[in-house]
This record gives sequence, structure tokens and C-alpha cells, in this order.
Amino acid sequence: MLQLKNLYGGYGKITILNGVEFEIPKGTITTVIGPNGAGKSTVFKAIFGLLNVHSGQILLEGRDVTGRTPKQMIGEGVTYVPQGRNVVPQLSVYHNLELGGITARDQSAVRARIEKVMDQFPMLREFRDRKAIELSGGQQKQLEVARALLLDPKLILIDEPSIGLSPNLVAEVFRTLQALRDDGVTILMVEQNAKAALAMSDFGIVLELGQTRMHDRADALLADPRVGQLFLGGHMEEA
Amino acid sequence: MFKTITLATALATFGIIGAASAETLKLGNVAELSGPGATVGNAWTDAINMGVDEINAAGGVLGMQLEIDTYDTQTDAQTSRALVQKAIDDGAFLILGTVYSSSTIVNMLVTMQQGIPQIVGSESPSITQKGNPYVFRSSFGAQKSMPKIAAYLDEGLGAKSVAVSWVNNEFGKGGHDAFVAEMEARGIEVVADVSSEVGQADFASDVTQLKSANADAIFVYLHEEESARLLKELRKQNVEAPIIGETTLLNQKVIELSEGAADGIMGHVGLTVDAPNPEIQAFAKRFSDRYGYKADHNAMKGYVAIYTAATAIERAGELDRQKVADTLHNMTITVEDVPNILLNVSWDETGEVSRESFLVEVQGDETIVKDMLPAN
Amino acid sequence: MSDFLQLIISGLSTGSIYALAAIGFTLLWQASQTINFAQGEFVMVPAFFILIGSRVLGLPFPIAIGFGLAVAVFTLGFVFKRLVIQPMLPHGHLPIVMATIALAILMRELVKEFYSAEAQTFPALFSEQTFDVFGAVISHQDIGNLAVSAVAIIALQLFLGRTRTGRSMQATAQNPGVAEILGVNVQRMVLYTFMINAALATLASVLISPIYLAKFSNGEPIGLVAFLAAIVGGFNQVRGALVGGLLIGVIDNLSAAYLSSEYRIAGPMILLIVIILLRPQGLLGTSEGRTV
Amino acid sequence: MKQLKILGLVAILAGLIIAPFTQATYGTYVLSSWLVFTVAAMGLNLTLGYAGQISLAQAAFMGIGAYSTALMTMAGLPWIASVVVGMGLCFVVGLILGYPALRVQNHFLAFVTLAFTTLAFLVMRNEEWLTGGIYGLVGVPRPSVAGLSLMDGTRYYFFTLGVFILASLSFWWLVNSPWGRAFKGLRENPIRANSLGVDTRLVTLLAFAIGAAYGGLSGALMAPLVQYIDPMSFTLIISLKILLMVVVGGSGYFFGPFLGAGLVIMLPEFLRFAEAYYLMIYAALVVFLMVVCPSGLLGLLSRGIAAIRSREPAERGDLKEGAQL
Repeated sequence: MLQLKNLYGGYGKITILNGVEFEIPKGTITTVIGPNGAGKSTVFKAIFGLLNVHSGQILLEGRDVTGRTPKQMIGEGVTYVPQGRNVVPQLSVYHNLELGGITARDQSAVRARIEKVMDQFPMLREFRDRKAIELSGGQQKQLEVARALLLDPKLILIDEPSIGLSPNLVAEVFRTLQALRDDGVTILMVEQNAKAALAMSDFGIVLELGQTRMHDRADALLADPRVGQLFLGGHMEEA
Repeated sequence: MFKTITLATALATFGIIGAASAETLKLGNVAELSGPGATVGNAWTDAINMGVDEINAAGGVLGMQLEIDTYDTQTDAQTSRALVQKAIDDGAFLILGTVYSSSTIVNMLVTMQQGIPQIVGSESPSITQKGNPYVFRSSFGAQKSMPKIAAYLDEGLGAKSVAVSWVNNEFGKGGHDAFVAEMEARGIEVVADVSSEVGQADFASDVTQLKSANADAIFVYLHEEESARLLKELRKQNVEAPIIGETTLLNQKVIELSEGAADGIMGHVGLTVDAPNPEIQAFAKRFSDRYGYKADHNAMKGYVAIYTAATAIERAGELDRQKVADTLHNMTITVEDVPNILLNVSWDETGEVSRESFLVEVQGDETIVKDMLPAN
Repeated sequence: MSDFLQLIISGLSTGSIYALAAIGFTLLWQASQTINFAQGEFVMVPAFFILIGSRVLGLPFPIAIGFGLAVAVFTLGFVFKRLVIQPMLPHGHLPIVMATIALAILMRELVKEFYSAEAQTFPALFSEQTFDVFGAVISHQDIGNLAVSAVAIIALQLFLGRTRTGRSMQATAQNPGVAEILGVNVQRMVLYTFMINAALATLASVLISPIYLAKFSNGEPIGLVAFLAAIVGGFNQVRGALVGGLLIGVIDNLSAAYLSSEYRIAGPMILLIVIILLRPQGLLGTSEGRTV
Repeated sequence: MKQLKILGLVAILAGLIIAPFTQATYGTYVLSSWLVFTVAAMGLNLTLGYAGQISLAQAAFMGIGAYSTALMTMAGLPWIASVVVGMGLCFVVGLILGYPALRVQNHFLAFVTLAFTTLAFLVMRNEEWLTGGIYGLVGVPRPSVAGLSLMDGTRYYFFTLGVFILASLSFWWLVNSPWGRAFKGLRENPIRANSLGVDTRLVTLLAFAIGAAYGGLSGALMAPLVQYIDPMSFTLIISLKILLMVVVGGSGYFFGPFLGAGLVIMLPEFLRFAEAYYLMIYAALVVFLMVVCPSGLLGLLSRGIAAIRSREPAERGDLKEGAQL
């Protein structure tokens, strides 16, 4: 599905990715973990065309998509849900959803799709005409995930979906992601909350200093003592 | 002067002073060529350049051709000070300008310290009241024109009260203070005293105040564009009282810009191209033929300034600045002597001018001279 | 009483024109964090485009307005955005502030040298006929100015709220990062904002020039007032700029009449300081979205 | 490298000492005025370049300094006393103005200072009993040093040069001393400075107030130079002019204001050949400079040096927004 080959890149003169390599299969959830500054979010931005790739390749279903713009990536069936709050605050929930399909030519299909997504997330239908800023943090995150689904993507890049959410909301978001996976969508996720994330994932990748340190089945990584020691330590207990 | 010029030309023709005629006499013109005063400074400068060409064509001054260096103050007082210094460094024998009083008050300190005669186009009373022996006007200071207006208000209109609209800068403040003093002297009550800013857009508030004062007359002392805006607003709010002004209010530009609202206004004008004098008419024609726009009082000031300079140097008889300044004090130039001085004019010991002036009224878009007022 | 009414109505009429300039100002701020110090000149210059159309090219006046609008949208919208602002955007506010100040000087000098240093009369859209309301004199022009500004602002609000392009522009203004990852063409939305600003400025120019006359030096006072109106009303709201414009128009008149004509601009300035201290987001602004 | 710098400084200083002897009165006056404005620009550089605050009040502070000096020296008090009062006033006003503005949000200082400059102008113009109103104050005396009168232009130039050097050295000490290192930290990395326990708001406020005091010093030098002061010399336009000096030279660079003030003051001289078009060319140059080199001339220089040292690929400026998420 998605393959990264020896990827180097970063912000301006600063290089953060130092030869990242991995491949993820279609219809799976893969979680990227690693210490702060390992380049987890940076990988996503590089894939989505938000920053300079100095060298290396990004392949999507075998095609080279290196250096595409975000808009072109959306055209390729990839959507991105960044960290933090990413709603348009003064627009209504409905109009926020609509923006998820802004690039589509067929807007009536987008409207149909909004209905479908609102079926999936009934809360959104309830608050359809509220300003996005008036939703709670968890609701906003659901809105973002829902918005990322509008164009029926093949691959979703989702960065730290659990930040700021209560544990049961996190579980809800995770369940949503699993349901999507079961529909055939491929999901690549970054999570601080590594234990919970790996528990619901198919595969896991450990990133350190901009390089792939480990790449294995999620349950295998969970069982690996090195992972526990290095990256899950404090977090596991806290979570 | 003309005798000398004729003599010089004659001598030059015989090749006697051939060497002398190649010499030039350098003058500096420091004026507002850019910034808010650009309109004023350009008219002043154009007229000076025209005068210089005419004087040179007639043989120059003391047998020398005039050379004029022009400096742009950007309508900034400090820049004007620096540029007057630069003009002196460049060898200017005499300085013309500036027109804006705010600049003149600063840069005349330089000419005073270095003993350089300076002929200015500014009207603020304070300029000739500071005891500077080198500064001379080419038009009235406000303290000379206001008594004439006061007399007209008092005796002509029989006004007992007046409302004043003035612009709050050096030009307006000087005129305002001189006017109010005259009103006090004559026992006319100032019932509304409204200041405005240069470049002010909305005169609704000013007019509301002028109107509600119910004065016998309204006196306006603003720059041209603000005058036009005020007149329009006065007409809009149906103000009936007679509107009286000084020079700027009766400028052709005001009449044009106010699109009919100037009809019926009256006032006193020191210099106007609409005066029926043949010399003024001839000047106005030469000016508009050469520059393609109508001369105004600022152009006339510049023209008078360059002829004043030329005549004073000629009469002093040698290139001695002190002597030129001494000559200018208590000097009179008549139109018989120098037609291009436009009107007979005298200077007193402070450098203030005195000459005839006009009482005019706007009828439609014409300025009609109602009366000639004697020099005071 | 009639005086008071007169001051209010005249203030609203001029204030509505200030509002148009102020709205453009806030739009540019929202879309690209551009504090446009040449905003006053953006209002000054279109009058000259129109005068060139009618006096130099001999176009009938309504067509000359169209011509002026087109030239303004192209030069003050498209060219300004592409050649001046875009290269500076990644470097923060300061270069933009300085460049727009210099641009203001440049525009003034161009008009002065290549059109005229003198003020020009400008045809009015509405008659100067007047009528009385409780002793206050109101002209058709006053009503016309208010009406045209109101229509323009309502149309703008509808466009921003009711069309997909308008909402994409809002998204760009409120959260450009999100707009970009959703595939909104951010640069194009910013460009639209600049073009709308140019159009609003042209409208303001057409309304204010008959009263104010067209002159190269007019930009400075207009720009300052637009700036004040934008801050007072709220930098991130179209409504705010509208209220700010009207308020400044009225307060300017009232402070001249009842405070002191010598201190008339002090009224709006003190209001500005009070607003910044008590309600920094402006009267109608919201503290969400981008912050100043 | 360091020796080269010292050599350069000595050469510039020598040039400044020789300069008035090669110039006519006008040239000396322009040089003096450059020194005066550099002091004001230096102050603004602390506010803008180090603390990142846009202030539009530098002309108003110059006004406070100039009026204090004019009023006090014309009343017979020594110049130095008027400087202390002028700078002190500016410092206090700076604190009063800056405190509420900082309490709110960053760029509000620009708006507050804009309003302050306008209000200060109104007071200078309207309060005739104190300030002489629109006519200003005429005949500001030049001070005497050790019984030596400075009425002569060249002597006053050297006096200004002396004060200027003192002001520059203080500024240098201010940003390089252990105590003043906070200013540098603020410029280089405000977030880190904050995390290192520097109270960034306090430092910013101090930067503004000290910058204001430099404005006051500049005004105190200006009044005796021009020997006349009026409200028109301290308007918003002049504030913008000083801002231009700092930005064109390179804000945050020690020598930025020196270069910027020189350019802004000298450029009209160089462009005199263009006559009526010079302001146009001047403005176009500034727009061009800001477009191609937003960090000012010294920024351009240091970028050039950096580029020679290491060639790096250019950034994709168009994708900046999303990358910030």
C-alpha cells in the first residue's frame, strides 16, 4: 500500500528524517511510536507533501508520490488528521464536514457522503449547525476524523488522536478506526499512548532519530522487552 | 533697473563688458515641491523660473545672468533648514522661499545667522515680528490683511458677531490670532471658534457649530481644498450668514472645487490674477501659456519675489548681501519702474510688505473685484 | 437636539465609507496577516483610475467606474498580492509593514507626478439635494452612502457564509494549516481576499471622492481612520469593522463638537487605547481563531 | 576576523572625526543629524530587533526629550540636567505605555504607540502655554562644555559624536553584559529564554522603556542642533521614518540602525539627480529591498556570508502553513 524508501527530509535546513524505511499493507492499522523528536509527525508531513523531502522515495500502491502537494495527495486517496485541534472554529459542523470534500468535483456526492458520515457519527448530526468551536475537545476530534472520511480515502494518516481525550473517548476513537480498517481503509497512526495504540493495531513501527529502529507485528512489539524499556516505560504506567 | 539693463545690454553689444556678461549670479529657491505643500511650492517655483528667464532675456542683473538652484523641502521644516544651509553652501547669493510658514520660521534662523537676504512667501505674522533683519515677504502677513477684513466686517456689513473656521496649523493659527485680535479691537464678538485639521474629510461637525452660533458673518481661514469642503457643507446645511474670507478662500481653485458652493462669498485678496490691472493680466497670460494651468496667488508671490530680488540687487549696485538687505528695508518698487512687480509695493523696516489690495466677491464661478483697498 | 442628530447622521454617512476601507483591512489581516499601511492609498488611487477612464479615455462615467474597478482589482489586488506580499509572507509582519508604507509613498508620488498635484472634483453618484428630519439636514448622498455600503457589506457576508468559495476563504483565514491539508487552494483564497479588498476600496473611493475630492495626499487620513475602525471593531470580524467604521465616524464628529475641535482626533485615539486595554479583540471580535 | 572588525571600527571612527573638515556647513549638519537619528534608531532597535515589538512612538519620545531640553535650557538650566529629565520621562512613559499593552497581546504595542504619538502631537500643538503651540520654541541654546561654546556647527558635531559614542557603548554593554544578555536571549530564542527562567515580559518591557529613553536622548541632542522645535517634527511620519531606518539597516543587528539611518538620511542626497522622481525611486527601492531581503541590509550580508559557508537547499515557502500544525 504505502512504502517509504530511504527517506531524508526536514524543515528548511534542519534534517529530521535520516533514511526512514517501511512498508505497510493495505487494510491494516499501523502505529508509529518513538521518543520525542524521533520524527514521527515529520514522517506524516513528508508523506502528505507538507515539507521538503531531500532524498528517498514515497510509493503509494507502487506509484511514486514523492514531492506531491497536499491537494495532489488528497487526489491520490490520502487524508491527514494532524495533531491538536484542527477544525475551522467559526464555521458550522456541517460546513466543516463539507470542507473535507472541497476538492471533489461532484458536490452532490459530497452531500450524500456527509449524510453517510453523520450516520456513522450521530453526534455530528445532532450539532450540525453549531459552530465547531462550541464542540468539546473529543467532539472536535470526532469531527476531524469524520471530515477525513469524506472523500472515501484509501489511506488515513492520523497524528495523536488521543491527546486531550478522556480514556473512554479514546476507546471510542480507536473503535471507529478499527471499524474503518474493517471496511478496507489503511490507517497509519502516531500515538504517545503506545500501549493502548499497539493493542488495537496490526503492526507497529519504532522510530528513533529519524530512522526506523523496529518494524513488527503489534503484539510482537508489545511483548518485546526493549520496547517496553525504551519507549513505553513511563507512559505505560501513566496510561 | 531697466536703465542699467539697457546700459548693460548696450555695452555688451559693443563688446565692452563681454567677460562680465558670462558671469552668473546664483540664487537658491527652497520650496515645497513634494509633500502636502506640493501644489503651493510648484506654482511658486514655476513663476520664479519664468521670472528668471525673462530677467535673463532682458540682460540679467548687474550684467550677470541669474542662475537658480531649486531645493525640495518635502514640506518638512527640518529638511528646509538643512536645504537653506545647502543652498548657502552652494553659493546662493540670496534665498527665495519657503512658502509654508512652519518651514520659514525654522530656516530663516540660518539665513539670519549668516546674513543672507531671504524673500519668503509665508503669511504667518510671527515671521516679521522676530526682529530678523534679513527676511522679507513677497505678500502680506496676516496681520496686514486682517485689519482690512475687520474694517469691511464692521463698516461694510455692520456685523456684531462672527463665527470663525480656521485650520489648526501655523498658517491658520497666525491668521486666526490676528483676526481675533482685530475683532476684539472693534468690539465684534467671536461667537464660535472652530478649528479643523489639514486634510480633514468631514466638515459636518464644524458647520453644525458655525451654524448654531447664529453669527452675523462667518469668517473662513482654511487651505483651498478644505475651504471647498467647508463651503459645500455650509450650503448643504443651508447656512445663510455671509461668508467672508482671506486670499485662499477666494482662490480660483476653491471656486472650481466647490462646484457652485462658492457663489456669493466675499473677502479680501492680497494678490489675485483676476485683478483688472494690465500687468497682472499680462502675467497671468504668460504663465498659463507657458505652464498650461492658471496662475494663483502663490505663483504671483513667487513672481513678485524674484523681481523683488532682482530689483534690490540692482539698486544696491553691487553683490553685497548686507547692502541688498539694507536696500530692501524701506524700499518701494513702482509699476512704472518695474512693470513685472505687478503692483506698487513697499517694505518696512521689519521686512513686511504694504501695497494695494482688493475686495472681491464670487459671482457664479467668476471673481469680481468690488473695491481696491489702499496700502496701509 | 437637531444639532446632535445632524452630527450622528453625518457621522454615520462618512463612517459607512470608512467601514468599507476598514473591512478590506481586516480581510487582508485575516487572510495573510498583512497590516496594509497603504490602505488609505488603496482608497485614494481608484478615483484616479476612474478619472483617467472618464477624462483621458473619454469613457462615459458608469463605464469609467467599471474600468477603474477592473484596474484596481488587477493592480491593487492581483499584482499587489503576487509581487509584493507573497514573497514577504514567510518573513513575518515587519517587512510587510515597511513595504506597504513605502508603497503608500510610491502611489502618492505616482499620482502627483503623472496625474496632478491638485485636488480634482469627482462626480457624485447621488444628488446633493437635501431634506429636513427634525431640524437636521440630510442629503440624498448621505442616504446613498449608507445604503451602498450596507448592500456591499451584506453581499460580502452572504458570499463568505453562503458559498463554498466564501467558506473556503473563511477556513483559510481562520486556520490556514487545516485549509491546506483539506486541499483548499490557500494561495488562491488569499488572492481572492486581496481582490475583494481592492473592490471594496474602489467602492469607498467612489463614495468618498465627491465629498473629499480626489487628491494624491488623501490616503493618509483615510488609512489612519480605517486602521482605527478595524482595531476598535475587531480585527477578525467583518461586522466588527463595520461597527468600528460607523463608530469612528460618529465619535469624530461628536468629539469635535462637544470635546474640543483642537483635540478632535483625540476622541477616537482614546477610544482605541481603552478598547485595547479592556477588550483587545475589538468590540465585536472574537478571541478565537487567529490572534493579533 | 575579530582584529579585522576592530580595525574597521577604528577606520570608521577616524572617518567620523575627519569628516566635518572635508564638508561645508551643510554636510556637517547632515552628519550631525545622522548621529542624532541613529541614537533614536538604536533605541528602537532594542525594542524591535531584540524584543520584537513594533513601536510607533519613537518620534513622540524624541519630542519629549526635545521639549524637556528646550524648556529647561531656555530657562537657564544645564543641558545635562535636561537630558536626565528627558530620558527619565521617556523611560517612565515607556513603562506606563508598555505595561498594559504587553499584558494584552504582542502586536498591540504598535497600536497603542500609534495612538500615543498622535496624542502627544496634539498636546504639543494645542498647549501653547507650555510648548509654544504650533509655532514651537525658537532659539534653543547649544550647551557649553567646560566653558567652550558649541554654537559653531563643527563643535556641536563633535559634541554629538561624543554623546553618540557613549550611547553606542552603553548599548553594546547592554546587550553583551551578563545582566543584559537577556535581551540577546530574547532575540535569539524567546521560548528558550522563557524556559531558562528569564521573565520575558519584564525584559520586553525594559527593552521598550530603555528604547524610549534613547529616543529622549536623541531629542535632547536634536533641539540644540536645530535650535528650534515644533510639533511637526515629532509626528507619526517621523516615527515611521525611524522604523524604516531600523528595518532597512537590519533590525536586531547592532550596526543595523547606523546603516539604516545613514541610508534614510543620505539617500535623498544621492537621488537629487532624479529631481521630482526621487521620492518615487526611494519608495520603490524600499519596496524592492523588503521583497528581496526582508531582514534588511545587514540581514542580507549575514545571509550572504552564511550562504558562502554552506550551500543549503532553499525552503518551499508555499507549504509553510500546513507544516506548522
